[in-house]
Amino acid sequence: MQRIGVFVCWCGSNIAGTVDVHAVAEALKNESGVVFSTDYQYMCSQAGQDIIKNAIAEHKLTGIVVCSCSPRMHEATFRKTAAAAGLNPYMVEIANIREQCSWVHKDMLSGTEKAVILGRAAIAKVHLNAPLIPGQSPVAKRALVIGGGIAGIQTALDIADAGFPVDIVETKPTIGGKMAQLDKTFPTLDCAACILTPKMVDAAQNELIKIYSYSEVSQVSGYVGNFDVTIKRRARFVKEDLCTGCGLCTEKCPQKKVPNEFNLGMDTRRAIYIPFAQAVPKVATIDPDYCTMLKTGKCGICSKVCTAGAIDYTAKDEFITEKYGAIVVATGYNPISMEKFDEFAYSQSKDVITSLEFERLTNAAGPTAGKLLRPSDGEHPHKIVFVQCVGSRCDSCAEKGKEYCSKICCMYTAKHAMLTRDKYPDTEVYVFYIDVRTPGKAFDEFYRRAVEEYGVHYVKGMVGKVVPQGKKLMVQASDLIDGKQLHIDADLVVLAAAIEPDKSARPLATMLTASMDTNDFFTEAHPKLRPVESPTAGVFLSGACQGPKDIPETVSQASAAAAKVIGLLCKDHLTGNPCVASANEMLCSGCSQCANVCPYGAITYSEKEFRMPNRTTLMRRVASVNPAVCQGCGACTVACPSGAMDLNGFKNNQIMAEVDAICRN
Amino acid sequence: MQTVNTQTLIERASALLQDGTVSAVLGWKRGEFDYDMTPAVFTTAEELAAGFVYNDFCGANLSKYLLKKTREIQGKILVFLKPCDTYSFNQLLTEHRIHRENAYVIGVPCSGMADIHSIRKITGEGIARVELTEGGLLVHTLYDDAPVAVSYEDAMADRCKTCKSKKHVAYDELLGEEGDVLDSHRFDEVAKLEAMTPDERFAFWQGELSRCIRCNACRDVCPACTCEKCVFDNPDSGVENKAPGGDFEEKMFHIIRAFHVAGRCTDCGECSRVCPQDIPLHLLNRKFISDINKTYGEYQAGETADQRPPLVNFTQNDPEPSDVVKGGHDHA
Amino acid sequence: MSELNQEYKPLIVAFCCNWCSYAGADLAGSNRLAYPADVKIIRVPCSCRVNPMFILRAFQRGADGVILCGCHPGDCHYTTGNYYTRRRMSMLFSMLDYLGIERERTRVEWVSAAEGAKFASTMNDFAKKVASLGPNKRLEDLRCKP
Amino acid sequence: MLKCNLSQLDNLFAAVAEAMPLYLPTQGKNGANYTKWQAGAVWSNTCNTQKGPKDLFFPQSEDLMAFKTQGKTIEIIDTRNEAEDFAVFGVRACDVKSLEILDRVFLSEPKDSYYASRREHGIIISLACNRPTENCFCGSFGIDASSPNGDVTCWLTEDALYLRGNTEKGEKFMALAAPFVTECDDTAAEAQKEKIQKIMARLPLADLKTDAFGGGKTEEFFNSPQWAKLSESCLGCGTCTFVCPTCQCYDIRDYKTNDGVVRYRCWDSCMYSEFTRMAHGNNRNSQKERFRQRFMHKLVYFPENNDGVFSCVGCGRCLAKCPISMNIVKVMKALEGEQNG
Repeated sequence: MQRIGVFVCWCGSNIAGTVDVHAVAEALKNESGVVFSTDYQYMCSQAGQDIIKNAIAEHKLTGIVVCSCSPRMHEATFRKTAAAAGLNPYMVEIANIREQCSWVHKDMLSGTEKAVILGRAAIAKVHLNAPLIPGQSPVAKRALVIGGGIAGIQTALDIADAGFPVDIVETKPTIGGKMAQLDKTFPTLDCAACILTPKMVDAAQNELIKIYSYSEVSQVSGYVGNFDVTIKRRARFVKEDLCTGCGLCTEKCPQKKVPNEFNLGMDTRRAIYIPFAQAVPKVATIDPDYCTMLKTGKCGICSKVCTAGAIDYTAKDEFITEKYGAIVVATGYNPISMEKFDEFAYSQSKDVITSLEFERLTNAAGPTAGKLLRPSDGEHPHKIVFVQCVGSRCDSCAEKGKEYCSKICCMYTAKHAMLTRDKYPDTEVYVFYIDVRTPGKAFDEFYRRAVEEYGVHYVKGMVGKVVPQGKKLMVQASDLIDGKQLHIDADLVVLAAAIEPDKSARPLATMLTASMDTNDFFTEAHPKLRPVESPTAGVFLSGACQGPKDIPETVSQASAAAAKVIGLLCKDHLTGNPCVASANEMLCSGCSQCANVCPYGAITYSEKEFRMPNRTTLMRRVASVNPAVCQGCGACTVACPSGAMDLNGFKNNQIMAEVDAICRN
Repeated sequence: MQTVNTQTLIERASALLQDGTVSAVLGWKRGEFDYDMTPAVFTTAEELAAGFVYNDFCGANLSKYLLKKTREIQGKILVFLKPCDTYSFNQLLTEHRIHRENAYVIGVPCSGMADIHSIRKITGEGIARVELTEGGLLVHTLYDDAPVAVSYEDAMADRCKTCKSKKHVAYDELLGEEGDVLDSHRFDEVAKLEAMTPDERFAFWQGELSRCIRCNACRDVCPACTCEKCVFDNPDSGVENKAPGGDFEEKMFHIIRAFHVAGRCTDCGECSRVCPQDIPLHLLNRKFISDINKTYGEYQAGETADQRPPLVNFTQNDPEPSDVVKGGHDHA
Repeated sequence: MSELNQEYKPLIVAFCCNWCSYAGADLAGSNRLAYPADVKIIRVPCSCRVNPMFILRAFQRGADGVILCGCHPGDCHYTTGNYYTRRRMSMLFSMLDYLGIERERTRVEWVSAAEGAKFASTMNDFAKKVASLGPNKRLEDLRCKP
Repeated sequence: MLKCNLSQLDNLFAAVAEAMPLYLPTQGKNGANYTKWQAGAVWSNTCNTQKGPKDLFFPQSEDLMAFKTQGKTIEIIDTRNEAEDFAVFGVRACDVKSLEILDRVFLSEPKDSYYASRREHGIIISLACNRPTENCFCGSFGIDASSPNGDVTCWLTEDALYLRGNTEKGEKFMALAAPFVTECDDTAAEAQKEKIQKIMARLPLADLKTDAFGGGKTEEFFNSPQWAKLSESCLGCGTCTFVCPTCQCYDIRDYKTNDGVVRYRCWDSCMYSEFTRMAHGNNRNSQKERFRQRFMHKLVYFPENNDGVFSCVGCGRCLAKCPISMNIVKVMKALEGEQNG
């Protein structure tokens, strides 16, 4: 018979406030099997855990029930406590009487009554718990970073620094991501390329880091420590090992009219191109959509010109499969498309641009070689209007824009405004904002300097409409502080567009079985306590794929993710999750309904010999579960009609015992 | 009247026995009267000649016996399967319950099986003899001097009236010509029930299921119910029970049994044939089949031997439960 | 207030999947969003772990309503778990309706870890509907009545 | 002998139903079954009931006792309620004999009090069988269908019902029936008897003999090769045992309710694999052994322990209901054939 200890936590007043914890402890004392029941202010505290340890020793408990907060919070804590006291950690059950009882029921009486019922259900379950020993699985000592922006590069460098091999998979022909497109970076205004390219070069030169550029992840299987990832290397038509990056082919290529996505289409490039001078790998790439040789078979100038003989028109997409212990998602962000925001005439006038386009205009390697000129007529703008929160902080029922604040726009607009005023003192700069949010280190001082020293006109108010009139852009806006309408004839309007996760994030999440929120940002395991881990074991989050963030935060999160990966890869084997399915061979009829529903392919079949009545034997096909691959979802237990397949920790009779305990009057 | 007579089957079976292709024959054996055939295994031509019969009273679906026979008997076993039985055979193959190489399947055409209860309703009790003639059945009863003529149509079991297919979907050899899949309106009864109000439906099923005596005949005859040990027989399953206790137990038993075979039931109608209390159990399975067809597209269990049953399958955009159960939130 | 729902409080069993709806329930808790105390939550690893036997067992033991919560299709932590739940429960609920059991006693609701408010409002709504149906007479087991 | 015109029969039933619950066969969806009489119920006298009267004396599931658990305390509750008088009308000769066979089992020491209280309060009104079916073979077991025992015996002719009280319980029923009956002689009843005996002789199974069976025949039949052949297609379902009026095996089980445990007994079937599962396992773990146990019990073991009385009454229900039409008649013929074949 089980000897069960019940420990009711006050959680300060969180539980004790609306649940009579003494009454609960008393009521659960005379449940069958309970030999010890007490309550304490903070069960999760050191003192609380000592009470548990002493009770286990003193009363020789075989199972404990802690009525406290959600098991998602402290199940691990109390399992460690039990293990420390010599009790198998899986003989612990948690009754959630805080988030699902005291916090949601005001009335003391019904709250206490429900707490007792939830306690009873936990006791009923612990009666049928069996001590479980987690299985062990090997760890592949190699990490995969998906995304080659600053987040991916920083993570890869930190992991390689710890001595583990890392592969970076980047969809574009070069790593560098969005940061490579920026001019200066706040708050110190040092040039993006100057701080980024050294890291890109370090990544390229580090022999532990392998960069798969112009590639994407096509298939992921396996589980933490043992991911099998298939990488699709898109055909580049240029042999990476031979190309010296001299760029000769990019000058000779006759196809000149290709929109240059690096400059967001504001200028053009050739069919064979190197995105920007400091590209890593510094290798040309042929764009199959525009290259006449690939489309019609007539041209081939680049291969004639190439001294290194690196051009290969017959290249095909390649698939590589590699084994990884950990995967870091660093897919970054994109500004949202502006076509739904036509009140700012983005599609009607070339002089209404997004902030990223403004970055390219002011960037020395940009389309205008760093001179701030109007894209329409190349004139120097004398009056610029910056519009904040375009598509951010929108009302949830508006069908356009995002509900969240994109976080980085206030700072980069202050940067743009300050740099413009500094370089072109004759240009007037207006910034229309709802709130200016510059909470970082030295951020607010940066913003006040833009206002006080550089005379940027910050106007608290919304821009209603932008109407192109001749060469001018009539900006109609309101000034909430002075309470009046403003009409400004601007030469250039810059929209601080909201940012959203990269389009490749959603299919990747499905492949990784990682969950996402409604805005397609990766959901973190816990917003405050585990921000760089995905709930899916072995998958980590680095950078803006988890939520809008600036470069300082991205880099710190990238290093945090790397730390987590290193923590994982330095283990020789991983203790698996013991709550996995297991097949009872005596009941199994080998009908393979379970294998049909297993998302991880953890179930295999074999013919086994069974003793039958009257000393005869019979070969029967029975299922067996690979505990390392099974994640314990339980789909197979319902597909199995005879109940042969059961799930440790959530057995059929355990869940039924909980139902019975709950319905007991 | 069956288009193929007993003699043809006996000759074919004896020939295969003699030339050693098969070591045993699974068929139907004559009983005390003219309508009580028993499935039996014959090993010699003499036994076949003495007892084998194939006529309008061979409703039993033999495919489930192959579970044991293909494991125990050395060599091949010949089995005669009617069109609806071949669907069960395929479903058992899908679930690896039969060693295909040990079974030699001969497809026999079937023009619908007679049901002794229907005959009794017409002629009354005391059926001494039943003659199968071209025109129909001649029933000699104890209490009428002249034999009562009953047409094959009236005597036919209602599962055969709504027969889903005369096509054999699995066989090594076929006697007689091949039939084809019929568009039987076998879901009319289900539609009639669905049209009732919930109270009427509840009353109907309460009346039917409360007569259940938990004899397990429906489960033990069903070719889709082949667990080594059924949850209702396994004391640790938590739902094990032998007795009709109040009215919930029978609902639980029949809902769970129908759910376990949902998507795997080939609608062979054996459960209703064998129920001693004449509960229309096939209406439960047909409800699942009609729902699956409506919601996830036409599916016939056992059509081929490698299909993936619908309830262990999915598509990204299946309808939500509240849409499937119309009205979801309104109270009919 | 008729005597029926003044003294009669429905018993509702909620099966919540550990990764989304249980977390949603916790979020409803941390946001202090009240819902009736008659709702009792059982944690399961995934909504696909809930066997129709558990649902019938709850009704047998005296529950008046059973609700099954899981991740939004496509968000399942185990990728395909809730797809099977969706099919199984569609068929089971349709069969229960076929047997004349009131439709509103059973429900499936997709609640993500971020939807605390939706969890609380769903529970309030479900409890109200089940209370309006009155005690479960059609799926009760007389031996389990007090 | 008393006579009651058919027109008066409903009033007779109403009068009896006034005094005590009256059960009689009424036509259901699948043939006749014993149901409690209420106004407007139509008595179905064509054929035998689908299930015997056993249910009224030994119900399929019956609470023996209950325990209420409160925390760690247990309280025992006796759920027995003494049966009051009730009448069962229209019982055929085979079913009357089946109750006598059940009496041997339940009323011998130690007496089964649950069965005994019902048996004492139950008044059996038997009816001579006008239309036996082709499955009937009660004659083979020495049962005279034309004059069944029971507390009151009745014969039904075209115009009237003839009643004869046999026991003082029967007299209680006759007293209730008094206003609707008139005295008469036996001639009509005797005529009906001959008619029945003539029909019984014509039944297809009339010539089935049982002298090959009875006590002491265990060695002879136990190892007969016929058992394998006979049992090869048996499904192991419980239909034959649950429709049989003389099957008396039951299982005692505990059902955990919301606030305690109900201990009940329910019919069990020797055909089930779980039947008599003991600590060491099950001594009959193949269907052949279970099949043999059933028919050896009916034809050999029971007569051996009950001075030659067979445990089968030839009612023919297992012939009608077996899903694969395997039954005791085929078994007897197969074993008999082997003995002198």
